[in-house]
Amino acid sequence: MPAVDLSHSRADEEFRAEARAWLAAHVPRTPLPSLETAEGFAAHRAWEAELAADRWSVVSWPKRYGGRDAGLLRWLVFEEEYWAAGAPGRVGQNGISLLAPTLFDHGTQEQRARVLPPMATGEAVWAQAWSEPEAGSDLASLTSRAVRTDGGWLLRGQKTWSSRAAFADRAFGLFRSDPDAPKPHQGLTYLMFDLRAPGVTVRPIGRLDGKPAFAELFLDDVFVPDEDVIGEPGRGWRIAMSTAGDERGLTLRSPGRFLASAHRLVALWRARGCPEHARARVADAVVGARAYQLFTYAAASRSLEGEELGPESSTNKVFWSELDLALHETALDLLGPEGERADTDWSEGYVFSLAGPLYAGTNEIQRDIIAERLLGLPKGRR
Amino acid sequence: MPAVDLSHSRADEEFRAEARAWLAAHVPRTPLPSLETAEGFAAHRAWEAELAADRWSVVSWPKRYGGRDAGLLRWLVFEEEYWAAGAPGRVGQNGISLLAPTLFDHGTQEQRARVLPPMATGEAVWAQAWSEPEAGSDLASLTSRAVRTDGGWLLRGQKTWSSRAAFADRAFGLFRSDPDAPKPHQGLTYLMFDLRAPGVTVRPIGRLDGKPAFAELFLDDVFVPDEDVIGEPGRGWRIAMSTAGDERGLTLRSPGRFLASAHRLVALWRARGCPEHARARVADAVVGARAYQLFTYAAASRSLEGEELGPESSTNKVFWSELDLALHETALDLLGPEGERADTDWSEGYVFSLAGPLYAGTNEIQRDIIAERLLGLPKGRR
Amino acid sequence: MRFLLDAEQRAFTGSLHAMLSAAGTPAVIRDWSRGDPARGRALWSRIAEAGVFGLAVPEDHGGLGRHPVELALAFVELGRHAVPGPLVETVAAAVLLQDLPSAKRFLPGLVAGTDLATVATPLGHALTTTPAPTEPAPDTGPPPTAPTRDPDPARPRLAADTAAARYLAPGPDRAPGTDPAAPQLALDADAATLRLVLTADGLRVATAAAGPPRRSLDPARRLTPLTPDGELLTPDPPRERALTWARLAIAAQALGVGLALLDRTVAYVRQRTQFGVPIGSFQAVRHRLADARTALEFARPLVLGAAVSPRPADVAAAKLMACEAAYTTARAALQLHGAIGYTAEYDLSLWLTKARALRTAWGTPEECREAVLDDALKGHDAPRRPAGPVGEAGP
Amino acid sequence: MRFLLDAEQRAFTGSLHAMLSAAGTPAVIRDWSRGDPARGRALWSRIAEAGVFGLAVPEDHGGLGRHPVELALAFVELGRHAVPGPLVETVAAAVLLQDLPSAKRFLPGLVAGTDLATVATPLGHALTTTPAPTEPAPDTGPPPTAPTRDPDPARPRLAADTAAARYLAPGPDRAPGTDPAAPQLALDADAATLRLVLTADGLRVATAAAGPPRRSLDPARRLTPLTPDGELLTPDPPRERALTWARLAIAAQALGVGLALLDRTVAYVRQRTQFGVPIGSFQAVRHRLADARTALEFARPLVLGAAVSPRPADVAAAKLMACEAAYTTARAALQLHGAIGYTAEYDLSLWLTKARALRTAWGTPEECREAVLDDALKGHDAPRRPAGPVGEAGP
Repeated sequence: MPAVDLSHSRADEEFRAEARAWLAAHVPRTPLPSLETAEGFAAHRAWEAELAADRWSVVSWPKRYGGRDAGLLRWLVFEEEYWAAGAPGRVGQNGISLLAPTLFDHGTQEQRARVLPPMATGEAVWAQAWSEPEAGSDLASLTSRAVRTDGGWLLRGQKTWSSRAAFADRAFGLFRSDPDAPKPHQGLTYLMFDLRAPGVTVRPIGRLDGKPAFAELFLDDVFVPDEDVIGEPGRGWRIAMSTAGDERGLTLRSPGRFLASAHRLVALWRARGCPEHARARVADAVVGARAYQLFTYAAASRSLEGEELGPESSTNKVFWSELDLALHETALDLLGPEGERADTDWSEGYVFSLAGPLYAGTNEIQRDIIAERLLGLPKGRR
Repeated sequence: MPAVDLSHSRADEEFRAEARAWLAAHVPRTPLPSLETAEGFAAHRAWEAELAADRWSVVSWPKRYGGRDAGLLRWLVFEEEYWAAGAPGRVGQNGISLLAPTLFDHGTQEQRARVLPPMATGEAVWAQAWSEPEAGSDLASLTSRAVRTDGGWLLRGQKTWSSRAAFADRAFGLFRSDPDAPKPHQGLTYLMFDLRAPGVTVRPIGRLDGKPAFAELFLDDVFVPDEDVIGEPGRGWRIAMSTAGDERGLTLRSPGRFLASAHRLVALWRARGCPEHARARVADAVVGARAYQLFTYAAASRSLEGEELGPESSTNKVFWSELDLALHETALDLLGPEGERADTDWSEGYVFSLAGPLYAGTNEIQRDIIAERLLGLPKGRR
Repeated sequence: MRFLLDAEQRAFTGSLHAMLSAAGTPAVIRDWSRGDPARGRALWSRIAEAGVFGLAVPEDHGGLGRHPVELALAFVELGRHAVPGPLVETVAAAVLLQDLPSAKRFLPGLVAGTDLATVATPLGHALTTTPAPTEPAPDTGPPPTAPTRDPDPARPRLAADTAAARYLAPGPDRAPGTDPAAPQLALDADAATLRLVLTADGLRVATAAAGPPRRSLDPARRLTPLTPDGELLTPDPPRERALTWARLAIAAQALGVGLALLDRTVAYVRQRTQFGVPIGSFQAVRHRLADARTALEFARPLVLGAAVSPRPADVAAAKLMACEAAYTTARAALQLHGAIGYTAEYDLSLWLTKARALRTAWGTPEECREAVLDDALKGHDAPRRPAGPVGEAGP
Repeated sequence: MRFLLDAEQRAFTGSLHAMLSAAGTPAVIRDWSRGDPARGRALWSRIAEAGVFGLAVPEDHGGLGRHPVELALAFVELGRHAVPGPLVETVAAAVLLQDLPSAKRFLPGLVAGTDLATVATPLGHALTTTPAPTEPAPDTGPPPTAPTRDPDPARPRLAADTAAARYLAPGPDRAPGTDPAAPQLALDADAATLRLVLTADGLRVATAAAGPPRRSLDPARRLTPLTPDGELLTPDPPRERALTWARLAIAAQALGVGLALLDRTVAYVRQRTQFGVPIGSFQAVRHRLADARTALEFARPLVLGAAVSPRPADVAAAKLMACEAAYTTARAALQLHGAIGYTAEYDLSLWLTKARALRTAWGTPEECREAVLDDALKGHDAPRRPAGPVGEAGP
C-alpha cells in the first residue's frame, strides 16, 4: 500500500553521490569574501565558472545550455548537497532562477542560444530591474518608459532595489511601452539591457550593513534592440507573472539552504555549551527546516503530476522568510555580545534574512493572498 | 531635585499595614469554591459581607456608603495587599467598579443611598447587561427596547454575556428608548432592574470549562420604575461612556492582581525545580507585572493632577490581557500534562485569562483606537 | 520519491470524513462528556469497521498489517471531527500487546472495535517510578519505507530512543512537586474495556477504574485513575514503539483538530458582520487566519513524513509542530469568534479545548523538543566547513 | 507617591531635545562612523554643557551630585537622536572612578566634556578572567528615594548583586568557544581620551587603542581592541555600581531609540501610499505600530522607576524590557518602510542598527532575566496561601 514514498530513486541517489563528491573536492576551504563587495563578486563569478566547467552551475537546464536536464526532484537533491557542503552563495541566482525560466517559456531560440550559455558560466551576471521608487509592492504602477525607435526601444526612467546591479553586467525588467493602455497592467514590455550601455547610470545602494547589495539605475534613452525584447511588446506583465510561476515559488529558496543553516545552528549551540535559553528556538529551527523540506517535496510531487500550485507559494514565502529570520536571530542571541559584530558569517546571514519578509512581495501582501485565494475570505481594503 | 517619588506617604503605609493585618486574620485558609458555581457564589457573597463588616469591601467610597474615602493611590495599595494575601475573588466587582462610579457621577442622592449600601455588603450582587446577540463590540447597535409606561419603563428584548447574572440579584445596562433618534448612539437610556422581576428569564451560559460565568437575559415587558433610571432618559450612551472613564481604565484590573499572580508563578517555577525552558517566560511575567504596576502609578499620578487619560486605557487593556494570558499559559506549561486538569486554580485562572483579549472591547478594537487616537494614523476600514 | 497520497488513500480519508460528518459528532461528544458512552461506542464500532484500528495490528492478529501512513490519515479525520474516546490509547495498547504470547486474547477485540483500550499515560507524571534505562529501548520495527533524511543508515538511533525511554519511565526526581504515590490517570478508563498500566515491573492490567474521572479542560477527556491490580502481561513491554505510534496518532489528530478550527472560523468570519461588513474583511482577521493556515500547512507534511518513516525524533517533531499549529489556530479561533467562542454550548468549544489538551498528552512540547535535539546532536558531525554565508539571492 | 516628572525635569529634557534636533545628528553619526569624530566631539561638548555627565558625578568632583532620574531622562533624549559615542561608557567610567583618591584627575574632564571615556565591556566575553566572587559585591550606594516595591527593607540584596558580579567577572567556563586571550573590545576607544579596562586585578588604564576598530552591525559603534598596558587605578573598582548605572543609561537610551523609530515610522506610513491609499490605513500596519507603542509605553515607567530606585534587579528589568521594546519597534519599522528602510543611506538605519546593538551591550536579555529571577527567588517567601483564583471580574 505505501504509495507515499520519501526515498529517492537509485539514479537520484547516484546523482547525489556524484554531486557530493564533486563538492567535497571543489568547495573552497576558506569562505569567499561577501559577494556584495567588488572583491567578493569577482571571486563568486570565478566560482560560477568552476561550477560550470563540470556542469554543476545550472543542473536543471538542458544540456545544450550547460545543464544536466535534472528534474525538480534532482534539483532539490543538488541543493541539499550544495548547501550542506558549505558552498558559496550563487551570484548568478537572479538570472538563473528569474530570467532563464522566462526565456525558456517566452524567449526565442536565438535569445536562449545567445543569453543562456554565458549566464551559466558566470561570464554574464544578471541583475533584476523590477522596482521603481514609487512602485514597491505595487508593480502595476511602474512608470519607466520604453519608447519605440528604429530597430528597438529607448528606455527612460529610474529603477531601484536592483539586486546585484552594483557589479553585474546586464539587467532585465518591465517598462511601460504604451502609456495609453486602458489598465495599468497592460502596455508593459519585458526587456533585457546592458548595464554598461550608453545612458545607464548605476548608483550602488548600501544595505543596512553598508554593503552595496543593490543599486539605483538611471536610464536616459538607453537603446535596446528588438532582439532583446522577450515575448510580445505590451505583454510584459503577463509574461512576468505567468512564467513558471508555480515552480518559482518552489525554487526561490531551496530547502537545502535552511537544512544547512539549521545544521550550523545546532553546531553553534553545541559549541556554546548547549545553553538552555536557546534550546526551544534551536529545536524549532531544526523542525522548521524539516517541515519546509517536506512541504517542498509535497509541492514538487504535485507539480510533477501537473497540478498548479498558485497561491501556495504565498504560505511558502511567509514560512521560509520567518524561519530564516528566527534562525538567524537565535544564532545572534547565542553569540551574545559578539552577535553585534558585523564581520561574522552569522551577522551577514542575519542582515540578509531581515530582507526576507520585505522582498518578493512583502509578507503582508502574501497574507492578503493567502486570505483571499486560499481561505476565500472577502477582499478587504487591506 | 527628586520630584519623582515612588514611596508612599506614612499615612498610606499605615493604611497598608492595617489592611495587611486584617487580611492576615480574615482571609479564608482554604480557597473558596469557584464563584461561577452556586455554592461558590454564596461563599463569595458571605466574604463580601465579612469585608464590609470592617469597611474593606469598598475602600474608595465615601464613609457614609460603607467605604473609607480612600483615594486612587490608597486603593492601589489596598489591591496590592488584597491579592498578595490570596484573598478571594470579588463577586461584587461589576457593581462596585462599573455601576457605582456611574451613580456617583450621574445618580441621584436617593439612588446612591438606596443602591450603594447593599452593594457594599454583598446583599445585592449586580450583573452587567450591555451586550446583545447582534451587538458585540459595536454597542451603538443595541436593539433591546425601553418603552415608556406609567411611572416607568417596560424592557423588551435580549441581553447576553451578562457576567454574574446566573446567580446575581440585579442588573444594569443600556436600552433603546427612542428608536427614532437620528443617530444610533442617541436614544439609549441607562437603567437598573431586578433579575427576579416578572418578565425576566435568566438562562445561564457555561464558559469553556462549563461553569455558568454569564447568562442570557430574556426581557418580556419588565417594569422598571422611573427611580431606577440613571441620568436623563435618552442620554444613556453618554453616561455610560463618560463615567469616570479615565479611572475605569485604571481600575478594571489592578496591578496588585498581576503582581500576586507573578509571585505565585515564581513559586510554581521554584516548586517545579526552576525548569530552564520556562525561565524567560517566568522572568517576563515578573517584569511585566512590575511594568504594569509602574504604568498604573504614573497614570494615577496624572489622573490625580487632573489630566485626562483617555486612549491610554487601550494600551493598558492590551497589555494586561496579554500579560495575564501569557502568565497562565506559562503556568500550565510548567504543570506539563497536569496542566490539562480542570480542577486546579491555575486552570481556572487560565480559562479566565482567555477571555481577557475578548471582553471590554476586543484587543483588535483597542489596537484600532491606539492607532487612531494615540498615533494619529488615518482611520482605516479596519 | 512521491510525497503525495494515492487515489486509494484519498478514497479512504474521504469515506471516513463522510461517515463522521453524517454521525453528527458534537452530540456524541456531549454525551460522552457526561459519562454516557452509548453513542460513542456505536461510532467507535463504525470507525473500527472502517479498518482504523487494524492499521496498527499485524495481519496474524486480525489486523491489516502496520500501516502508519493510513493510520495517520485516519487520525487526521478523527481529529477533524473531534471524535471522543481513547483512540490514541487504543493504538498504543495494540502496539504494547502485539508481540505478547497472549496477544490474540486482546487484539481481535481492539481491531473489531468491540473493545476500547486505555493506557495510563504520564498525566501527573506518575506513570512509573523506574529510572530511565541507559540501554537503547527496543527497536521500533523496520520502517515501511527507507528513511531519506539521514544519508548514513548505520547511524545509531540512540538519542531519541533515550529521550523516549525517559519519557515513559520518568525517574522520581523528574517532576518535583508531584506525588509519586498518586493513582495513575488514564484517558476514559471508565468507558474502556481493556485498562493497561505501565509500571516499574512491566505492563499490567487494571481490573476497574479506581475512582471517578477527574475533570480535564477538554470535557470529552475523562481522566480516570487506575490501579495496576491485575495480571502482569509482560515485564518488558515495547514502551518506545508504543510511544512512537501514540505520538504519531496524536500529531495527526491535532492536525485534524486544527484544520477543523480553521474551517469553522473561516466560515464564521465570512458571515459575521460588525460595523456593517463581514469581519473577515478586516485585515487583522485575515492575517491572523493566514498565519494559522500557514502553520497548519507546514505541520501537515511533517505528520505525513513521520508516518512514512516513523523515527522517534521525526515523530516528536510532528507532534510538536502539529500541536503548536492546532493551538495557534485555537487561539485565533477563540479571538475571532469573540464571546460566543468562549461558551461551552457552542460547538467550537469541543475543538478548542481539545487543541489545548493534546499539546501535553503523550509528550509536552519541551519533551518533544528534547527528542528532536538529542537526535540532532547525536547525528551531528562537525559541519564540513566551519561556516559560510547562507544566503545571497535577492532581495 | 508622585510618579510624574516635574516642570524642571520637563524643561531639561525639552531643551536637550531642542538642542539635539538642531544639531542634525544624522550627519554627525555618519562622520563618526567613518572615523571622523570632529563634529561628534563638538556635540559632546554641548551635551556636557547641558550637564548630562555631571548627573553621575558627586558635587565635590565638579558634578551635580548623583541624579539617576535626570540622567535617565537625558539618555532617553540621547537615544532619541541616536547620538554617537561612548556615552554609557563615560557614565560607567565616572562611577568606577569616583571613589578613588585619583578621582579628581579624571572626573572634571568627563563632566566638562573635554574627555570621553570608554570601558572595555564584555563584548566577546573577554572582560576579565577572574572567577565570580561568592561574597556580595560592593553596595550600590543609597538609593535617592526609598524603594517602594519591597515591603521588607531589611531583605538582603544578594541575589542581583551576585548576578551582576558574575556579569562583570565572567569565569573562564562561562562562554565556551570564546578565546580568553582575545583583546578586549571597547566602544569607540579610538575616539575616547580615557580608556579603562576591567581586569582580573582591578581597573587599569589602556594607553592607546590596540588596533583598528572591528565593524559592528551599528556602524556608529566602533568596537576597538584595548590592552590594559597602563596604570592600575584600583584593585577593587565598584564593578556592580558601575554596571547598574550603565544598564540604567542604556535602558533609557534604548527607550529613546525605540520612540524615535516609532515616530519616524508613523510619519512614513501616513505619507507613503500604495494601492492608492496611505499604508497607515491598512489594519496590519496600524496594529503592528499599536503593538510597538504599547511595548514602549510600558517600558517607559520601568526605566523611570529603575532610575528612582536603582536596585540591580529593577535596572536589569528596565534594560531588558526597553531593549526588547526598541527591537520590536525596529522590526516593525523595517518591515513597514520596506526596501528603503533596509538601506544604509536612509537615516532610519541609524536607529535600526542601534536598537539591535544595544540589546546585547552591557548585558544580554538572558543575563538581565537572570538578575530579575535571582532577585525574585531570593525575595520569595512561600506564598501566604498556596493558591487562589486570581481573576473573577468580567468578562
